Amino acid sequence: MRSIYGWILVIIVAAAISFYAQLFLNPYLQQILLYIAINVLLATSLNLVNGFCGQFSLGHAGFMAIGAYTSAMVSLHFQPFVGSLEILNFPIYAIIGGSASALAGFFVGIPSLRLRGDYLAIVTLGFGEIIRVVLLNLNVVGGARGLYGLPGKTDFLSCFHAFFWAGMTVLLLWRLVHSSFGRAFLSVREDSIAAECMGINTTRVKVMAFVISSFFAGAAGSLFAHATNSLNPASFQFVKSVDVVIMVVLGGMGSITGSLLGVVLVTILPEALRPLQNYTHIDLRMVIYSLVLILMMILKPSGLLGSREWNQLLWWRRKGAA
Amino acid sequence: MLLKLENVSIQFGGLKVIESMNTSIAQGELVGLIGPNGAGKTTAFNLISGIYSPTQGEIILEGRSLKGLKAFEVARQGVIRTFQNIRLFSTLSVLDNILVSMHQRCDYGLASVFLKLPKFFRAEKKFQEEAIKLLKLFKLDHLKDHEAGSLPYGVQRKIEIVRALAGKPKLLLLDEPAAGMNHSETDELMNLIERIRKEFNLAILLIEHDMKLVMGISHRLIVLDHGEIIAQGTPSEIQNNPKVIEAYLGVEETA
Amino acid sequence: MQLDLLNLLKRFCNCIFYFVRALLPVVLLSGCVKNCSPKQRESFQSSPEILIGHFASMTGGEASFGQSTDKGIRLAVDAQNVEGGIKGKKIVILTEDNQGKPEEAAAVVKKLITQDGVIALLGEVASTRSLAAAPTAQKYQIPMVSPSSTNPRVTQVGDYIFRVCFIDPFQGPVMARFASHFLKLKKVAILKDLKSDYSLGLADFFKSKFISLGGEIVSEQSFQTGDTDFKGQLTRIRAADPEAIFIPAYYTEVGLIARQVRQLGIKAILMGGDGWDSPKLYEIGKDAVEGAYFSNHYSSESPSEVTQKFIKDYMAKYKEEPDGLAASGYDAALILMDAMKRAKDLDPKEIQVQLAQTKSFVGATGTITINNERNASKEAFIVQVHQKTHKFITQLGAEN
Amino acid sequence: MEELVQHIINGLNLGAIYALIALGYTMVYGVLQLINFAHSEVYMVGAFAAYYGALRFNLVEHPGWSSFFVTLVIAMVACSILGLCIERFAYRPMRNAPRINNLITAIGVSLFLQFSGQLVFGADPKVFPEVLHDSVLFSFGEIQIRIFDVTILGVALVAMGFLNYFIHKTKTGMAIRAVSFSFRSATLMGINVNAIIMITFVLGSSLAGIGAVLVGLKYPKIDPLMGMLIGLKAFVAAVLGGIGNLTGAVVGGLMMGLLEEMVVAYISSTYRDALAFGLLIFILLVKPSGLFGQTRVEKV
Repeated sequence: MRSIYGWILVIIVAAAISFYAQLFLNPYLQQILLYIAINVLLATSLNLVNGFCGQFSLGHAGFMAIGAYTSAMVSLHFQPFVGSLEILNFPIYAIIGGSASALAGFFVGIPSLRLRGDYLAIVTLGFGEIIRVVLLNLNVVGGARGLYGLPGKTDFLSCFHAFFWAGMTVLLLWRLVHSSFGRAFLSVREDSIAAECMGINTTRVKVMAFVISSFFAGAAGSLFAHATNSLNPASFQFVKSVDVVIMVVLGGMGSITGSLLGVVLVTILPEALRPLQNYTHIDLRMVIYSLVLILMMILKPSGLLGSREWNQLLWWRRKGAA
Repeated sequence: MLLKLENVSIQFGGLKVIESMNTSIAQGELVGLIGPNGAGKTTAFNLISGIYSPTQGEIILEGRSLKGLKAFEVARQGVIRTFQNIRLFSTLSVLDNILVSMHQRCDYGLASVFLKLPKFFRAEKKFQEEAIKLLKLFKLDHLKDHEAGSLPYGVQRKIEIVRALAGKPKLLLLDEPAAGMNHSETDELMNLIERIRKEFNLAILLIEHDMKLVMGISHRLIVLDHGEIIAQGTPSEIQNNPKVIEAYLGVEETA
Repeated sequence: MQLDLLNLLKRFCNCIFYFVRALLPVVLLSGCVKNCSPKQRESFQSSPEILIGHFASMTGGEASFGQSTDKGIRLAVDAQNVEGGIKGKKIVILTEDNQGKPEEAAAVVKKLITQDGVIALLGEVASTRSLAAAPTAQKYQIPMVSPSSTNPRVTQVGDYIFRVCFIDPFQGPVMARFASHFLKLKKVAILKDLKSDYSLGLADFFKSKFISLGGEIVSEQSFQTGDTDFKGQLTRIRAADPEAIFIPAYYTEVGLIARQVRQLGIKAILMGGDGWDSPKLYEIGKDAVEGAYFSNHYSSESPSEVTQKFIKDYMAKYKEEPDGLAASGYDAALILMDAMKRAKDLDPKEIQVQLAQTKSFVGATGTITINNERNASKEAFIVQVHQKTHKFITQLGAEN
Repeated sequence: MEELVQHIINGLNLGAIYALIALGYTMVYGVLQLINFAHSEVYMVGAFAAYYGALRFNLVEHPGWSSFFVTLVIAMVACSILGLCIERFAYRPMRNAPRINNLITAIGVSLFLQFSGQLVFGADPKVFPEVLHDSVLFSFGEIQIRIFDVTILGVALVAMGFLNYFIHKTKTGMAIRAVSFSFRSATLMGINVNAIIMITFVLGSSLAGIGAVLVGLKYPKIDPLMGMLIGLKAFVAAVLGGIGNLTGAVVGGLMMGLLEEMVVAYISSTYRDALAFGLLIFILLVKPSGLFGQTRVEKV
């Protein structure tokens, strides 16, 4: 019985946000809201690998690119539902994009999970760059010229669809992390040798984390493709992976609520700083963004919420965690 | 015969750390593994638990060879260990530490996790109850929500044993459980080990330097020196075995 | 599992609190941003200033292109404001940076239109970012004039999208005709920039035209924006022994390429497109670029006094010589303002109509007529690099 | 056949520059186990320091070996100062924070230097002053050896020779190696670890300064984002050779330069960057700690 509450809540919240967006926000802020939903998928899924499973991946933009381009190619040639039912196409595209990049996650995961810490970060970084260079050279996906004319509008339904995905990702990852699999991820993060001696197949656990996280990254890519109606390899550079890692680390590694907070801050900070430009006449946004990042790392290394979740923060549900 | 080691040996580079070890452990038997520092006791543990694979020889558990099995497959066969320097999952709660070892028996898949099917709730409840029962046995259930890393040393040692027990082992490997404990704690630990051996019908292989504890509860002793077994037998036989004394205390200088 | 109503209720409101807590900052920010700059459409007539949006990459990889265009635009607008603006209203340029990212360009244009309430848009240098922003401008029917995006598809997005520069299908063949008729070349190699759609477009159209004129492309190599070493590609081109090398790229890379061409002892003539036009080309290339030809919107030596006035004003204001992008920005602003002057009132629809009727407007980059595909049909100048100046060679119009 | 020799010369040239910068990454990683992403920006600032220095002391008027060395010194001093500031203000407070935080700080510093560089130096590319004239030294057939090729290889070899001597033969060098083996025990042995780390940063950064001047001469275009691509490639070279190992960085750099040249020459120039990363992944999967790195077995 209790299992449906989660889904009802996701639908309610997605509908609430979409109503709010349609009524009060101008299209620019609706676009930012869409980017927030997309970043929620990216950050929570990366948190599964970096935060809960202790493996450090710097190639999340590569998975997003695979999902974006696969679903874009499908949506250009194959529209099952037409007319008013058109909105139903997008979940299909998102799932196709997600599965394609989950497959990529499997093939990247198997070899690279023998590596540890910095080396895994480097291999995933290399993977992300290779994807971008391959996309640049593939003329069938438009190469440097990019891919245009993708379906998708920024209306109520697509906003609802994006936030439904965001809510679903948070719900599913929340449940995953609070299950026996979640404990397996955390044990691999804490001490993989001890975990192995307790009967945990650490390689399978790490690959599972990689595959699930790249599925949601692929879905985020598909949402991104249909939110901006065009794709270009320039959007999936190394800086994009770094942005997602920053959201996870700022929010707090190993805390889904932290990632949500990280997403909202990192997406809104550059936009909120835009008006500053009229006073200083030079564009200080990115300088301030990188300064905030450095100061955060020095003052609060464990991130805003550390590894605490929202229920641990509330006084009446204080879980005895010291 | 639960576990049999047939001339097992291992060498790192040129260094022969374990030299053709031949021994066996029966069901429900408590065997002490003693020897001076650097004799290869912990390496023997690592061999049995599958972290290292032997360069020669065979390890057989209940007739099945463990050759080529990874550490987690060995653990799933029922050989679970504790560590010389505590390797608990320090930022997790005590309860979660115990539940981790039960993951190998987790029968629900991702679907039931994502949709929270009844199977998920039933299994979780069963695990929780099992874990709390184990903790009650060790009188640690009041600490179940505390962070494992922030608890006192002696308590962490016990939690590591409970975590090993949660994996339903047939053979429990204890690596210096009483290290750093005072007399009263050691005695209490002795009774506890004896109790769990009987209650869970376990075979236990115990590495320990505290002779009072080892001699007290071991049925049989294996003495290891420079990677070779120099003596096997009951505690009383071992106490006055000349080779053992020589290994520990060294030979008097003949004039 | 007996139904524990209290526990259920508590869990339910926890979830609500959980999501509201995560969304609080969004509500706060949007609320404040919404009411601190409420620009509604109808207030165009009443607002004291004319707002023109300029979206450009002021930071990131192509920052220098965005900044030159911005300087050109501001030069034209400031001059107009000195003469009392348009219809008695001062013109204000709102420049927003898109860091060279296509998705940022889309978001920034939405901000300029729906939040700042601009009545016209100028931008973007690169076609990828123009193509990302054009659908939004078309949807809100705000005229958008691109100073230098040469990809043909940009203006096909809709009737509100204009440009003041020629397009690849025009510039590529112009250079090909020049190479085969004027220079009588038969064997040409191509070195193009893989990461820039401007370079790919120009290279393809040049290649098809040159082959149709009986020429032969002996070798086609590519590099990526930001590369510094081209010896590998050039050694392969040297093996193909071409008479000339066509390098459709920006001056930032061409200077280095030219030096390495001469270092490897390749004597071939160097040819290029409007991306070469900058004083820095000779500074970096030195004598390696001496005698190279490239097609351009204008020649700094061209006798037209609008061009000379532009160069003089630019030098006075910014203390440096203008490059082609600054000239295109200048003209884009001039044409837009000219259309605004002719328009009945400052409604974007009116401006769009007037823009479409721009006929033989004399700008810094030559006489521009907006044709029915809303592209600029104008002559392409072929210039030759001679020390710091770009000597005028000839003018080639459309295929007659 | 002559083509091959020409490609090898280009490859060695490119490789020498990659090696110089890779040494900077390896030294800092050896001592702090930190991937110093900001190193590519130190290289960029070195190039601009040389640019402004050469203009300030109008070295451009009388180019030659003397003004070349003065530019080198200017660049090395500027880079060392910047390296020290980065270590002091960004990395020292993070000394005992988890590894990922160090990495994020390094990325933050790199982004900060890139964007403030665009503000301070201006985004438009500048022309590196020609403090040394380039001409063909000797050439036989199609192959040409130019002054710059020789200078680059020469200066790079001298710098590496000095570094090798310093690390292996001097007391401070031994202290640096000690710190790289084990941070804590080095402190217990009375080594002033902070001083050693500062020296490592000075050495690494000045190598980057040398690399910047050499690149500035050969490819006289500098802009605030010039560090990104060459920094990433040098970093890949350092990991290739075994991060933390000096010889590894040099061999990795030379290999990277040669392979890139060969791919462009004989396969296709479009896949040049993909090669660099493909090679990296292949080596790491086969030998996780790189060619010369030693695998650190985790003791149970």
